[in-house]
Amino acid sequence: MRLPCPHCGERGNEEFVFLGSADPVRPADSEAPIEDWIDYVFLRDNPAGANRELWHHTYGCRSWIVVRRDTRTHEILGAEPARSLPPPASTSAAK
Amino acid sequence: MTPQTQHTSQPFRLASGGLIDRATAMPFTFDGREYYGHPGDTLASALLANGIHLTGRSFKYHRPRGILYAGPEEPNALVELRTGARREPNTRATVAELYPGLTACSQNRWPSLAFDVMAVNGLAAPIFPAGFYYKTFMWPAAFWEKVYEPLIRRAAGLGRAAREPDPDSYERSHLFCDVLVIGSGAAGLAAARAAARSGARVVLCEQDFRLGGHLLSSRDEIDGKPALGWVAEVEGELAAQSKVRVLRRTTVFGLFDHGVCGAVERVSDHLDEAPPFTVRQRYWKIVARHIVVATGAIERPIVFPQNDRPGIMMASAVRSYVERFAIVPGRRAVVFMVDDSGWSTVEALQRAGASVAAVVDPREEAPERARSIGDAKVLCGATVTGTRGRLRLSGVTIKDRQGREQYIEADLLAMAGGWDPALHLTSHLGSKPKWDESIAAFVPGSLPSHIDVAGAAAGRFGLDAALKDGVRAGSEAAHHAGFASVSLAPPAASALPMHTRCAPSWRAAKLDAKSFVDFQNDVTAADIALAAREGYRSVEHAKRYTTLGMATDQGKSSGVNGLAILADVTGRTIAETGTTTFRPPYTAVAFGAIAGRETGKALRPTRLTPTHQWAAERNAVFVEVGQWLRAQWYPGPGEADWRESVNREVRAVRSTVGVCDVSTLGKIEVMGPDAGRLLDFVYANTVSTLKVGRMRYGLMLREDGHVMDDGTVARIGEDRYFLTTSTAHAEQVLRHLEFCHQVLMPSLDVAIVPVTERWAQLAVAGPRSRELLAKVVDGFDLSTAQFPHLSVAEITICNGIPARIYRVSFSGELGYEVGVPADYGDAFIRLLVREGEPLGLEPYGTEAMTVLRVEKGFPATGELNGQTTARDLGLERLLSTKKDYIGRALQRLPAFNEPDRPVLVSFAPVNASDILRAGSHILDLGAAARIENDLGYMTSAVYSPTFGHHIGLGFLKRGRDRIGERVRAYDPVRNCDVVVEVGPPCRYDSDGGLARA
Amino acid sequence: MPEPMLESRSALAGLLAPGHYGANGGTGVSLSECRGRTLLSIAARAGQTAALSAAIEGAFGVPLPMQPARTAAGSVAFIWSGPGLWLGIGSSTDDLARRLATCAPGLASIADLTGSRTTIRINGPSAREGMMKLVPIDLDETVFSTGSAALTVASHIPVQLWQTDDTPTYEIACRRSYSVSLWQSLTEAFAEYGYSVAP
Amino acid sequence: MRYSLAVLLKNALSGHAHWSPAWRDPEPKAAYDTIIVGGGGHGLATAYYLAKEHGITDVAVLEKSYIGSGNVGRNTTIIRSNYLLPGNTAFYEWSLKLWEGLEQDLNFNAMVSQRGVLNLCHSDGQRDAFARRGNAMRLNGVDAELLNGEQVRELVPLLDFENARFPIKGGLLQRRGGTVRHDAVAWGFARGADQRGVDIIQNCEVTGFRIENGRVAGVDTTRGHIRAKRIGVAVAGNSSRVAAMAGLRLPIESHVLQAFVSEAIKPLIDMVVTFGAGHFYISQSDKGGLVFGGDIDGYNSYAQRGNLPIVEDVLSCAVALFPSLSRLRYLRQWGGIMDMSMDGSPIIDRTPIEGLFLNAGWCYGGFKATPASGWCFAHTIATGTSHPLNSAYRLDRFATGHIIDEGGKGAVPNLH
Ligand SMILES: Cc1cc2nc3c(=O)[nH]c(=O)nc-3n(C[C@H](O)[C@H](O)[C@H](O)COP(=O)(O)OP(=O)(O)OC[C@H]3O[C@@H](n4cnc5c(N)ncnc54)[C@H](O)[C@@H]3O)c2cc1C
Ligand SMILES: NC(=O)c1ccc[n+]([C@@H]2O[C@H](COP(=O)([O-])OP(=O)(O)OC[C@H]3O[C@@H](n4cnc5c(N)ncnc54)[C@H](O)[C@@H]3O)[C@@H](O)[C@H]2O)c1
Ligand SMILES: Cc1cc2nc3c(=O)[nH]c(=O)nc-3n(C[C@H](O)[C@H](O)[C@H](O)COP(=O)(O)O)c2cc1C
Ligand SMILES: [Zn+2]
Repeated sequence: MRLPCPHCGERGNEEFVFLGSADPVRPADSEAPIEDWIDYVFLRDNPAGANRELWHHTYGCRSWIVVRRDTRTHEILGAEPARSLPPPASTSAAK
Repeated sequence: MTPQTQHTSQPFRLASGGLIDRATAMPFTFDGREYYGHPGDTLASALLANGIHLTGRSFKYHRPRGILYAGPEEPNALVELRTGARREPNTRATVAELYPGLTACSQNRWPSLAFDVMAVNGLAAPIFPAGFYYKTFMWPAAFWEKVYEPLIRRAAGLGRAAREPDPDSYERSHLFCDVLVIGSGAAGLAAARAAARSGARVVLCEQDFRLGGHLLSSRDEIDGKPALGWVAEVEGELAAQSKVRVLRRTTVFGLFDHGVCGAVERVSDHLDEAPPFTVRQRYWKIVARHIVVATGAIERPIVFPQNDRPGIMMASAVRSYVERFAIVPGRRAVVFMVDDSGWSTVEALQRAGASVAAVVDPREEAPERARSIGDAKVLCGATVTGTRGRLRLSGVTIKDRQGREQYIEADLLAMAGGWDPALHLTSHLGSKPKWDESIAAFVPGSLPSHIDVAGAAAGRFGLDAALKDGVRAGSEAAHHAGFASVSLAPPAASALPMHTRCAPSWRAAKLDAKSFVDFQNDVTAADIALAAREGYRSVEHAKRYTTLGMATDQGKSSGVNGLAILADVTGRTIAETGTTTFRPPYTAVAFGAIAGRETGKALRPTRLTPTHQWAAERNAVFVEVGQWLRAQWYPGPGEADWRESVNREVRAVRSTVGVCDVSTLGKIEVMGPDAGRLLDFVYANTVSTLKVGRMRYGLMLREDGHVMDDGTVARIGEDRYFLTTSTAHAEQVLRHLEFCHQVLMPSLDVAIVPVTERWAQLAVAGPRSRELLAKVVDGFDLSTAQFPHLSVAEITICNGIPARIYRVSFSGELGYEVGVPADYGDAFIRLLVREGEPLGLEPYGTEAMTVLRVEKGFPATGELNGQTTARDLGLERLLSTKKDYIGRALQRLPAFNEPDRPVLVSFAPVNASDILRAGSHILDLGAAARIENDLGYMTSAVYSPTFGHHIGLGFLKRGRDRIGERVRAYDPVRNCDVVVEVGPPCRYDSDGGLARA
Repeated sequence: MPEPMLESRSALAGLLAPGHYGANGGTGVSLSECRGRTLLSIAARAGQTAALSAAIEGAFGVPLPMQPARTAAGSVAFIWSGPGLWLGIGSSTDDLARRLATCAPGLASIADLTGSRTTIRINGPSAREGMMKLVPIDLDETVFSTGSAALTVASHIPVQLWQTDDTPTYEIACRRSYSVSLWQSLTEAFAEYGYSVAP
Repeated sequence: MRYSLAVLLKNALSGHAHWSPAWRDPEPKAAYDTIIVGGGGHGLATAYYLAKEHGITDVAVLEKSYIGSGNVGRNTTIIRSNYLLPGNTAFYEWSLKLWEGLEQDLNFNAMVSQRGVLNLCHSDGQRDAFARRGNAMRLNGVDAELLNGEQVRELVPLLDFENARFPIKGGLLQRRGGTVRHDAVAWGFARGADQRGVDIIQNCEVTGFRIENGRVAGVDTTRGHIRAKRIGVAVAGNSSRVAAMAGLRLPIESHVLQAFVSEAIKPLIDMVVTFGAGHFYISQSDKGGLVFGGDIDGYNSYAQRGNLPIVEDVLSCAVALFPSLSRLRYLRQWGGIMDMSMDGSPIIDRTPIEGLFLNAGWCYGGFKATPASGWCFAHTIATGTSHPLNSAYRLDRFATGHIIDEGGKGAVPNLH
């Protein structure tokens, strides 16, 4: 499997570590309703089809990237650096 | 005749022709007898040259079997090649290249190939139909494992594996190309040439040792010249181009996602032994932008009664043995065909001087070509109903159009059952083949855009079609890869156009329980019918119930016949029935080839610390810690065992001074104006309040609330922090920090730089550590007043070498860690030891380090096992209530706050001579050893020279309320059961005064 | 005060015996270790990448590479090491750390990495072919040429490599603790072509 | 038709012309008391035990493809009960007990082979962790032996003791562990259930649930609508997809796990051996093939196939552990879709929707669970409550924090 690192170019998946879905958004702070937290930490859509997922280019530039990939065919639909994405809600709270 | 000439004579070798080098005779042995062949031979062709057809026994009934094919699809002729540590079971004689001195043995027979007692299985065949084992061997219950199963296991299996380590070496390499062409037949060569001419980077892989595919065994002409001349011309053109790479003896065994292909090159298999510095096989990992599959087609056997005797061969194989290897595989042949390519075999046999006793064709009329076939009897509308001959075919029974049977003596029966495109690779990414009624075969289904199929592999049989299709596919692939296509007229072929009135190979005769479909696994037409009768009607069920297509040849020859018979008996069409799934590898791949050099000691890299050389000189015993090698202890003179060494090391730290290399700890520098903010978020305790020059213990949680890792955080400068992690979690923590920064808080102005390897980090611990260090620092005041516990400073040592010094103690004693640039680590430890020895210094290893920290009750890997919480560890005071941090929210869950959770305590044996062992469970005294009474477990246990007995750490339910009580440390797997007293985690200097002094 | 200076020791000390090894009389490539270099991690502060590159160009005459590549002026080189991150290389006399600190105050976070990496130079006609056994990236000259750089993996070892001339010559750097394993992988890969070890 | 040697011999005389189908191929009825979605090992076992233990026979098993097409038909067949945590050990031990009597119970030889499962350890810490596990097993009344290096060498002499990167320090042996013929498990349970009246309906994919007033009323399938009062879902790798049809999100990700088989050879490796310093395990099948595997590929996938990095890793480990395997060839590789849960442990429970039950989250260890899973799931469906054996496998354990994380890996499914 080849993954397009936005920084390093296309590389074999042996260079990457997979984390999971990029969709869950960390609740704004630790006092948010516990259900939101359970959801964030444990529940996943796990779609059969396009999936937004977090990969880390561990043996390359060490960037976290968000790859869109079809989980039925493994077709790559796109990739972008995680840090360039609009910040999730929690960042403002942490600031 | 001298023995010499008797041996070298090859009675079935033709006097001329073929792609062999008659000038050189190569001796080889089969089943202990010596024979001769020539360069250019395979083991199979050399055996045939010597008149040997019988080469193996089938899996289940141990029926005598001969050479069926001339390529890798061979199901029968499997041998044990080579001997000793190089023994390779199940090697197809049809692909093993002959080399001088080759040794091969038949397999799965006892005592000999000609007389195999297990052949009684064949007599019992009626009670061993498909799936019989599911229905029996159940009584008495205990007998299955004691009696039946061992018998079955001994009978099963084919060859014997070597029992010694493989002496050969293997390697991996990588290739990137615009166009990968798989197969070098007419289609592949045309495709490679077309792609290369457009300027693309081309790789051409051919499993055979010669390029040419079917052309090697044909008399076709291309552009008015013999086809082999055209092959040579293309070969030359490709060789001349630097952007083209031709890999012979290289099988592409699998297609994987996004153009990644696996291929194995048999670099030295054609030699007795690999030459120096040369591998036996090389695994190529090829990344191709476009792939042209030009793998040709495989001829399909005909299913008829007793179709499995030695001497029965595929018609195309006969052609190949005649034309390419110059062998006449029989003197008197019958050709049974349902497909016109069989006529070429008739011609080839006649050219080779064999008599063709009969041509049998169930179709009603013969083509034009049959007229010029000489004296062969052509029987249209006829079929073969049986054969005779125990170890070699002796004759064939034929039923003609009128239903009359006749018996014809013959030592060779060639069968032409039609062609199946070798589309296996095209299925590896999930595409289903589709049935094409017009050619009565499966062709590739819809494919991803970067894969194309050309020639016979696409069901475009015939040389003309292959050449045209190859040119098309090659230029299109180059075009897709971004190269301008050059117009290239396809070469013109002389070969007879193929006509397509192929008749079904599975309906050419009346089938029975000796009509073999899968030769290796002994699956017959009757087995398939039985499977269907019993409800295993899905093609996948029938495969699994009968084992059809599951042998080493993966059904390359049997697949279509099998499912077609299934379709017939279940009243479905072949398209409705479908195929089973082709999976990698295309042909079986040696484990060693893929393992390459990454095995044995090189399975994983070995990481060495900066003081490794010094420790090795000091005879340190090393231990694997992840990929690291660390000094575990340093044996001293006269010490009887490791425990004595460790005790000495521990005592030194407690009484004088010790030094230990702790460079393996993960070290990370976090810099920038927002560094404190990031660290407050990843640590459970607060970091940003640290003053410059100070450090503290830090605890990291996972978002699910459990402890991830612990370590220290030092503030080196206003915007600069230095973190340590445990050795085991260094990479995980770094990635986690990067996650928190890049994904959760991308707007923070922070840089995270791993600096583990920048520093040789030495722990100097013990009451005299200050005294020792004073000798090496460049005028730095180490007094507690100036440099109290948990301080850090950037200093120089030894006249100007930059260093960092941390006042931190993992032993409980007055202690420091000093980091020097890694290249100085070796000299630095030598210096410390030299200067320290007069003070009583001992270097200490990981074992002593564990003793010291267990005495102090500090948690490490055993306690930070991913299942424990801050509260379990007694570290709840570190959980900040003033900020959000990773893992905080879930602390609220009920399970985290249950009073019954086991918490960290220490244990000491009541009888001081008792040994404690980590992994013991804790029970109340007198409680039965049952899981309901389980109170916890011991995570670390050491002998403490400080206390003179063992001590342990572990988790105990309500442990804090039970200090001073006695419980059992129960360890049945090591036959131990010890009464222990519960204590607080820290047993040594519990107020920490020593470290602060 | 004890001995004033400590001696620095390469992680490969004792392994690099000059000579010819492997097939063909050892002429395929030559291997040597690049010693005595100052290594710095240079991380641009948020939003300061362009300013940092300009400052560096002013001080050293070459900008920072903005993609996986290497820029060099004399013995000073900058190698892309990730977004906003570079490896600065200088000889021990280049005084790289101080010059950087003065030319780019507030623009970068700098960490000294000297000694943390072992760098091996591979030079010769078989260098490319042999390197392809080690790294899973495309080193074809049309894709990877003088000035190119990459972070990747060789036999489970994280490595950084760059090409310095068209011979070709590569330099491959690994973290110090991996040095011996990387050296073994290299020598096994190149034995087929023969290699010489230069001091 | 009962299977026995006598019946086999009798049929041999008539050329095997009179065997009847192992299970019928009925048309789906309009309604059933209970529907089981998923004709894998767990679904078929559930139907079997519903009929056998609870007398509930108005049951249909709906399978989208052929029965056994999922993980039960593509796993590496290891059974064992060497678990550490409460909630797991007793459950898996019950499963092993059921395996031990399965052939007689089903009248189908699934070739349960208790050849032993040996987990190797390569460090003191790992040995201690094995001791903790072995002791927990013993406290549960399960057999466990901790071996030292010498004992391992005697048991499995082909292991590399001379040149190992990670020297073998010992192992945890469960002699009652072993292997079972995978396909036969699906077929045996199917036949047993069918004989008790269960309808096994293949090529029938569930495409939706009918839910009325918070209660299930039936399913939509590719073969039409079928009503049912109770529905049990046991679809392994497809759990999230099917649960989504009922509006549920699960603590599960689907991952691909590959497996491999070598060419058949004469007996070589006598028990199941697992590597402790990398991901690799191996056993030899009755046919002679070495069946082996390693880690999951590590990314979400619904394709039953994987990629080369795992192939490389698995074969490197194979040769490292058994250097004499180097020249053997592997024959086939395939993949299965694992329902990787967030704590690595399964779920057998009711759902918030009344009448809808869930059996999922088996990761790569659910084959050995097949009988107990079916047994407990049948109990849960029949009685509406968990049996004590599956009482820890609650769907809401993530919300209470009572996770069952054997490996201590946290909520990252691909690490379990
Ligand atoms: C390579 C591999 C190796 C393994 N090794 C082991 C091992 O050694 N030991 C062990 O204990 N476990 C092992 N496992 C795990 C084990 O195989 C599984 O956990 C277990 O088989 C899952 O339960 P099951 O048999 O019910 O699943 P499956 O057989 O997958 O059954 C689920 C069924 O549901 C069907 N289905 C899905 N969606 C629908 C729908 N919408 N409608 C109708 N039907 C549907 C599927 O087609 C499938 O047949 C392994 C798994 C794999 C893939
Ligand atoms: N009825 C007939 O007479 C008949 C039928 C089919 C084909 N043919 C002849 O076959 C030829 C068709 O040409 P073609 O080029 O399509 O096929 P081909 O069979 O000539 O060539 C295919 C080549 O691919 C190689 N190959 C197969 N799988 C491979 C793999 N996985 N890795 C590496 N190499 C692999 C084979 O060794 C072979 O050399 C023509 O000459 C045609 O006349 C004749
Ligand atoms: C334990 C086990 C043993 C197997 N042995 C063989 C074998 O000897 N030959 C073979 O071709 N396939 C064998 N297979 C693999 C199956 O052919 C098949 O690939 C697997 O069940 C997955 O199905 P699929 O490939 O049709 O998707 C085996 C599978 C398992 C689970
Ligand atoms: Zn990258």
